[in-house]
Amino acid sequence: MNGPFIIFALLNVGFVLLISPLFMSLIKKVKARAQGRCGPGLFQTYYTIAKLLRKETVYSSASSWVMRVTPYVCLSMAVVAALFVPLLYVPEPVAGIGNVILFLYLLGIARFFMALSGLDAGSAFGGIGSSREMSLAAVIEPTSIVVLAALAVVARSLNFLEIARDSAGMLFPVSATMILIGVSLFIILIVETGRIPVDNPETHLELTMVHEAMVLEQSGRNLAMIEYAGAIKQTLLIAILVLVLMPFGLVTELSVAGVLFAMALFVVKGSVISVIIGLFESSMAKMRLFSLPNLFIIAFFFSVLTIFIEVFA
Amino acid sequence: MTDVSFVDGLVRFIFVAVLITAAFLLSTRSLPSLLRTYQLQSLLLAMLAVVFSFVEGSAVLLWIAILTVVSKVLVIPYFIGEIQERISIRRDLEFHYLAPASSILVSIALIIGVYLSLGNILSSAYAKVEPIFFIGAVIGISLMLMGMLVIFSRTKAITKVLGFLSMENGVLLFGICVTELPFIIEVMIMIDLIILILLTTILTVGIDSTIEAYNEKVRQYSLWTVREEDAP
Amino acid sequence: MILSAYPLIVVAAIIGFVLIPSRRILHLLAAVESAAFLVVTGVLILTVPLPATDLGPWNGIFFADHFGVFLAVVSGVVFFFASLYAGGYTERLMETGELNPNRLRLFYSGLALLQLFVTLAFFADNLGLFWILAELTTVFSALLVAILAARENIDAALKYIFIASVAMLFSFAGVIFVFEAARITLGEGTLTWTVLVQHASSFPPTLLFAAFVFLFIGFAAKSGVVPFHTWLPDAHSKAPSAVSAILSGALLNVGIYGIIRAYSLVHQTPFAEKASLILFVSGFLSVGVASLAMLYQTNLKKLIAFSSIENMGLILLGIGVGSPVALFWVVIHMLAHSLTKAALFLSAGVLHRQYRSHEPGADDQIVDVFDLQPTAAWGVIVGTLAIVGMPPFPIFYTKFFLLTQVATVSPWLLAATLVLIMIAVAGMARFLIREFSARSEANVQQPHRYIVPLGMRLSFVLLIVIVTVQGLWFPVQEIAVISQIVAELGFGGV
Amino acid sequence: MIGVILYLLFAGLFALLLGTVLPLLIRREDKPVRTVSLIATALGSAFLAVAALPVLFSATTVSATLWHLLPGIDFTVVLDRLSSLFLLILGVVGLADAIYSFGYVEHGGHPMRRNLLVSLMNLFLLSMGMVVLAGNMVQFLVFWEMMAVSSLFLVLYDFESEGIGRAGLFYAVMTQLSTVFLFIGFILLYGETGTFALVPASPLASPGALAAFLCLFLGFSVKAGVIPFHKWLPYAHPASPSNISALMSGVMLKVAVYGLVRAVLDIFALDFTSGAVILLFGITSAILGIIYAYKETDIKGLLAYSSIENIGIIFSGIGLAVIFSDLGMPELSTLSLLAALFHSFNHALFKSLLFMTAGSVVAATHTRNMEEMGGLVHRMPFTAGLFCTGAIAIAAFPPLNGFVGELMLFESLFFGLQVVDPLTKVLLIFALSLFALTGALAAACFVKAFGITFLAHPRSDRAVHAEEACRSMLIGPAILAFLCIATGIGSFQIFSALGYDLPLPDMLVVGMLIVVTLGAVVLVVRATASRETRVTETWGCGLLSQNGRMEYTGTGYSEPVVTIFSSIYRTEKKIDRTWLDPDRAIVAGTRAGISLIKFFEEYLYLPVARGTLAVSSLVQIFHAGTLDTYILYIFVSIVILVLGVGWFI
Repeated sequence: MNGPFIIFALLNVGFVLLISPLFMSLIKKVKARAQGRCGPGLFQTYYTIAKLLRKETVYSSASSWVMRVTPYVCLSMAVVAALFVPLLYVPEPVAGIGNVILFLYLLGIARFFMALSGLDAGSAFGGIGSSREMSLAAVIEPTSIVVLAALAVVARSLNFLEIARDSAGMLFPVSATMILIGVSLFIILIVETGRIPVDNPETHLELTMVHEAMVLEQSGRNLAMIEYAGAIKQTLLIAILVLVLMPFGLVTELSVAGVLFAMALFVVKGSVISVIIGLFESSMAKMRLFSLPNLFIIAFFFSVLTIFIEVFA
Repeated sequence: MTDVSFVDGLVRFIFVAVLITAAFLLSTRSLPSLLRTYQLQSLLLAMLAVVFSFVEGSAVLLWIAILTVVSKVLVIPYFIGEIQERISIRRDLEFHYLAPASSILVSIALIIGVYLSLGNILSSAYAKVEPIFFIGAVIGISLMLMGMLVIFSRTKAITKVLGFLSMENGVLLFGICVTELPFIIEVMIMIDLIILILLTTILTVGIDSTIEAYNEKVRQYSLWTVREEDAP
Repeated sequence: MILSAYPLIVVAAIIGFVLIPSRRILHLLAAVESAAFLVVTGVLILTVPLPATDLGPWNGIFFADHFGVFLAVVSGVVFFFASLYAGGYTERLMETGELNPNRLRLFYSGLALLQLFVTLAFFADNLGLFWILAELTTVFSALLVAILAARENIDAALKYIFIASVAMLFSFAGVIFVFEAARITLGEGTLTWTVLVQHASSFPPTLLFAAFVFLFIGFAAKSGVVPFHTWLPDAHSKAPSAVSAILSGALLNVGIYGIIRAYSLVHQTPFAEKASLILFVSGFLSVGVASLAMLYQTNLKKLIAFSSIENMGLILLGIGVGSPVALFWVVIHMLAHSLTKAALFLSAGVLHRQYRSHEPGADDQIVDVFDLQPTAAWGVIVGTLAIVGMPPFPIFYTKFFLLTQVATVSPWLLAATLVLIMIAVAGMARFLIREFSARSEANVQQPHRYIVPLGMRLSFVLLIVIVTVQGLWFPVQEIAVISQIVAELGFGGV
Repeated sequence: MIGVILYLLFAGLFALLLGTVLPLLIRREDKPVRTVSLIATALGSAFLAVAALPVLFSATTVSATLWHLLPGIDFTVVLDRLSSLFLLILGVVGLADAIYSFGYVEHGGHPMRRNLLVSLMNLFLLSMGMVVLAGNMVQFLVFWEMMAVSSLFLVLYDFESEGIGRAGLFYAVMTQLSTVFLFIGFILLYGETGTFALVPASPLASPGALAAFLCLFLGFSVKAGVIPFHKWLPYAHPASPSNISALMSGVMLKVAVYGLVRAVLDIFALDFTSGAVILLFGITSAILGIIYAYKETDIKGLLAYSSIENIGIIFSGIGLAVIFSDLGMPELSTLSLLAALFHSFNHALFKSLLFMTAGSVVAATHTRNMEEMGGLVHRMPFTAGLFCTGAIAIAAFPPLNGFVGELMLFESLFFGLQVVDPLTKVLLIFALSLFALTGALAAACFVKAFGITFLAHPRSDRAVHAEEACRSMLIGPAILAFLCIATGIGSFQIFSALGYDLPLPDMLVVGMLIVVTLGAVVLVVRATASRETRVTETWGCGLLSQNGRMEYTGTGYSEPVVTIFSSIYRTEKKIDRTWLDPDRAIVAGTRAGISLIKFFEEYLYLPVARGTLAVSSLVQIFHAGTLDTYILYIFVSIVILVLGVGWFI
């Protein structure tokens, strides 16, 4: 645990915490515009979280400690995961932090507890949500892992920090095959954040709900934490995409100007991807649950292809 | 002391006659005549023993002949005849697996097979093996196999016993042809008698009757019962 | 000289059986008589240096070598425990009216004679004498099977005696062949083992091989080897359990003893391989047929009987290999099988007494076995484990090492045998699990508990203890004796 | 040092022996007998574990002769690094299980039978220990069989209940199948090496050695429950008492793994193909195991299938080790092998933990059906917590030990992808994606296991009246739960201490980070958010009250996955409609049913069983003849013999 790393930790986590709700709102805005609506303001998510934090928390009488613990776990896992993806400054990796698989599994813990809390209240909605969420997560998992494997093969490292250090300063992706990986990563992003065509974050219709059904029983500060955790997760996934496709702007040497520049640059890059997500969502209809595996297969196919191309090229 | 060719002819005649009696056992339906056939077969064996005893001057063979006559020609047939009387079965009409005609064909094939097989076995040591041993082995083993044919192709228990006895005659014939084997054969005959008695009692009275009747019959023969008053 | 003690004991015992009025003393006498046999054998071991051909006036007719004495001890133990067991068992038979009390004396006399003939058979130096004694064992054991006078018993005894004697007649032809073979080489025919073994290598091989084949037919029938085994399941399962134990534990050894002796002759000729082939085929068939038959078995004693066939098959495979190590383990297997199988039959007998089905031909209905007969149930379970070759019982080792030897002949034979043994285990497990877990129906009254007399219980428990100890401990002396046996048979040193 | 280790080993084995013999000799029905015996179990296991530790860390070899059986064949203890790991597994799980059993064995069953349970448990542990310590084939097989027998009796403990007999028979046959393969394998090996000692087979590539290896592999696979030889596992594990299920799954399967690893490392020099075979068997088991586990509603059945999955993962690790060493990548080979071994250790810990806690639940509710549980988190809070720890560990979430094992495997696969050989690459990608699927399904599966069993309203009266397990039944699993966390967090340090420098994240740091973050989050939320809370009924769309019948069921939970993988499950959907009118316009009623075809049972096990039974019935006919028939057989045989002898002489 050396000095630069502690600075990195504080900087990265602070920046992620700060900026995450912004992208959430941005996507909503883009979608609203695409539908011809005005849409909420860019700071709406901040307001919502603040509002929820002030509200009283309602627990089901059937629920147990699982319900009470889950929000904390979700948020802290998201925060810890934020250490794994550099947004601004890349230090030397320490103690294996930045490991891609560990990152994936940290997000997994959050999902695990969330699914449990969905079952905890004894509501049928929660059950349906947990069941679907876990099933979808299971089906997408091979894709995610193979994408990461492709990434690791291309970048010759298993650590986001190392990958970032290698590519930092480059204008374009390290290799053209990164674009293929980007496509797969984008699909994973859509799935992991529960967006159309996989899930619709705006609906509360029991036939289509996945994620929302699972957190239906959450309220007040707990809901706030879960929402916040969701926003952080989304930002982190966007950051990975940025890392792969647009690596320029990351600094490897610590300087105030460099970091400020990187911040501004990341906001821009993140916004670009958020806009793409918003437009993508607007142009799609939600798919049937059981036709989703086909979508995942596409991503899987891309990643496998990447590995082969990279090796034989 | 007698003409060699005459003895040789006599021996051959006996062998053939023995085989004919065996074939008879395979096909005859009437029980009394089966019994008589067996008597005849045993008598032929006794004759064979006598012939050999004269040729070789061996007294033991003579003893065997006497023992054979006493046991196989007189005692056993008498005993079986008695049982036949009691269970009043006169005929054995059914056949298992083989009809009489085909069983005779089978036995001819058997004799040829055994002949070839033993010929093959003994050919390497042929110079040292006496021809009489070879013929004795062929006829003896064929007779045993024909006895087995009788056992499994005839249904009545008495006939089976006769088949077994005929097999026994096969061994005896084989034994007689090996001239130096007397002591064992004597004892063997004694054992066979014991087996036979046991066999026939169990067989003839046991198999076709109920247990009560069986016990009754056993008591009648007073074979196993020691003291009647012990019964509860 | 000492051998004459055996017939003397038997004569004295039979006089006692006929004269003594008290049944209690009768039972005791039977046990004492069989114990006396063991004592005599013990004295023989201590006083006569083995191998001994000059046993007094019995020279050339009787002899004592390690193998014979060893098997005499084994069968003596089996007979002793069976006699100990027979007291309680026959009482129960008479109680239920299955055994006519008049025949008790006949039963014990038959038993004594059977023991005499079995024991003497192992001491016979003369092949013909051995044949006769073997025939006599058939007669008396058939008598003991038929003594219950039930229809099935008569049927079983009939099959037994017919099949065994028919096959034994062929053995006699084999004896004649041996005689002729000896006559050709030595100028004078002889049937004395000791002489035969010495000169077997110079006998005409084809004649000796033919002799082996014929001898094998009869002894195979005596030891219940496929395809001459068909009498065995019936006879062993229908006989009174004390007799079943003897049939399986002592009598099968007579046949195997004959086969080993015959094989040790042909082993010295170039035809050893062909003889082995015959042994392999019939041994493998025995294992296979028995195992497959066990799979469907619904009758405990029949199941155990089939297991004997399986074990005989295994022994034949071992003999067929013909190496000293294989023979070494064959001998131990004979010992282990005898004791285990006796224990198994004796404990199964208790269950049979408890649950005997009174409908002819029906199998016993075993219910609540751990409530009613826990000791016997555990006896059967442990016995089964021992017989299928689970450690720490000796058959595990014999099985393993025999199979190790079989593998030197053909790995496929090894694999096939093992699969068949597995089927046998499955059959036994299937039977035990199904029958022993049965509970009596709630509205049906539980059968009365049959109080097992101490002698009966003691006999199978002690046998199991002996078997277990054997599995855990192979004394140096035992190993030396068995190595000596193998050497004396002419197979070379282990 | 070596002397101390030996003394500990002897003391441990002797204690277990004592624990076996004591309840058999003292025929008393009261509790002290069992208590003494279980203390012996606990002490014995602890001694063994303590003896194993120094050997594991110092990599020495300790050996001694116990019992001189036959000339040239001794019973020995040979404790080297590999066996010490498995001895450690045995010791740790045995200790925890013994403590658990103090409470558990007093549930149900006749006192004498409980004595037997305790005794056989000791024997089971003893024989497993001796297998691991075996220095030659004979000893290995002896104790292997004793292990099989004692476990068979333990499976049959509750033999009067329905289905137990079937389970026992299944187990008996399969365990014999395993022994058959081992017998063939070892005997062939003996033919190759000419000694019963476990020494390298030479020449290495001979067909005999290959056959020996294949047989040994199959034997260990059957015992480990690798698909398609797995079918006994979901029968035997639920049937046996839970403390025994824990041992069977936690230790016995590992003994099979030990055998395989020993064969792979010390005896055979394997090539790529063998490695690929092991890997393929492993992957198949892993994925199919978890897919089958997913649909189970029997809680112990679910755990049993999950064991198949984990064994699959372990086998894959071994297979990868062989592949990498053949490809000349010793570091990756070590990494994969360590992954397999570490996962063996981990699986022993958490699967025993799960079986024990599941056993507490079953003992409290008297049912194994998860659909009749629910709400137990309120009634059995500690048990729930322990089960949850186990679930997190087995679902491989950091920083618990399950994660580290899987991470190592993933890493070796990731790095392995650098190889150029296309076939290898395809294999590795295939393995990688299936592992990912397996891991994620495992997580989903244990959400179901924990959620349906412990959370929400009770689903039946049985669950309503459940009570918390007694103290010993909590302490036992708690030890394991603690170890799951400790070995997970300390994994990096443990491997360093063992002398391996692996590219692993330092879980201690990660764990600390998690704790710190959690603390910070709690503090911040406490400081900023409203603390008002209200407890009220679950919102049910306006229903007046909600009960257990309205909850999401376990079957419902697994439905999406069952549908997605319907081709693997071989589900059959059947819809029957009846109509009121002849024109079929008004539906009177509909019945819909989904049935799962038990694929392996239907297409593999039953045909074999039927075939054998058919042959058996043929043989039966052979024996159902009369005297005539029998004499005919003999006649034919004799004729064949007599003529054959003449012909072939």
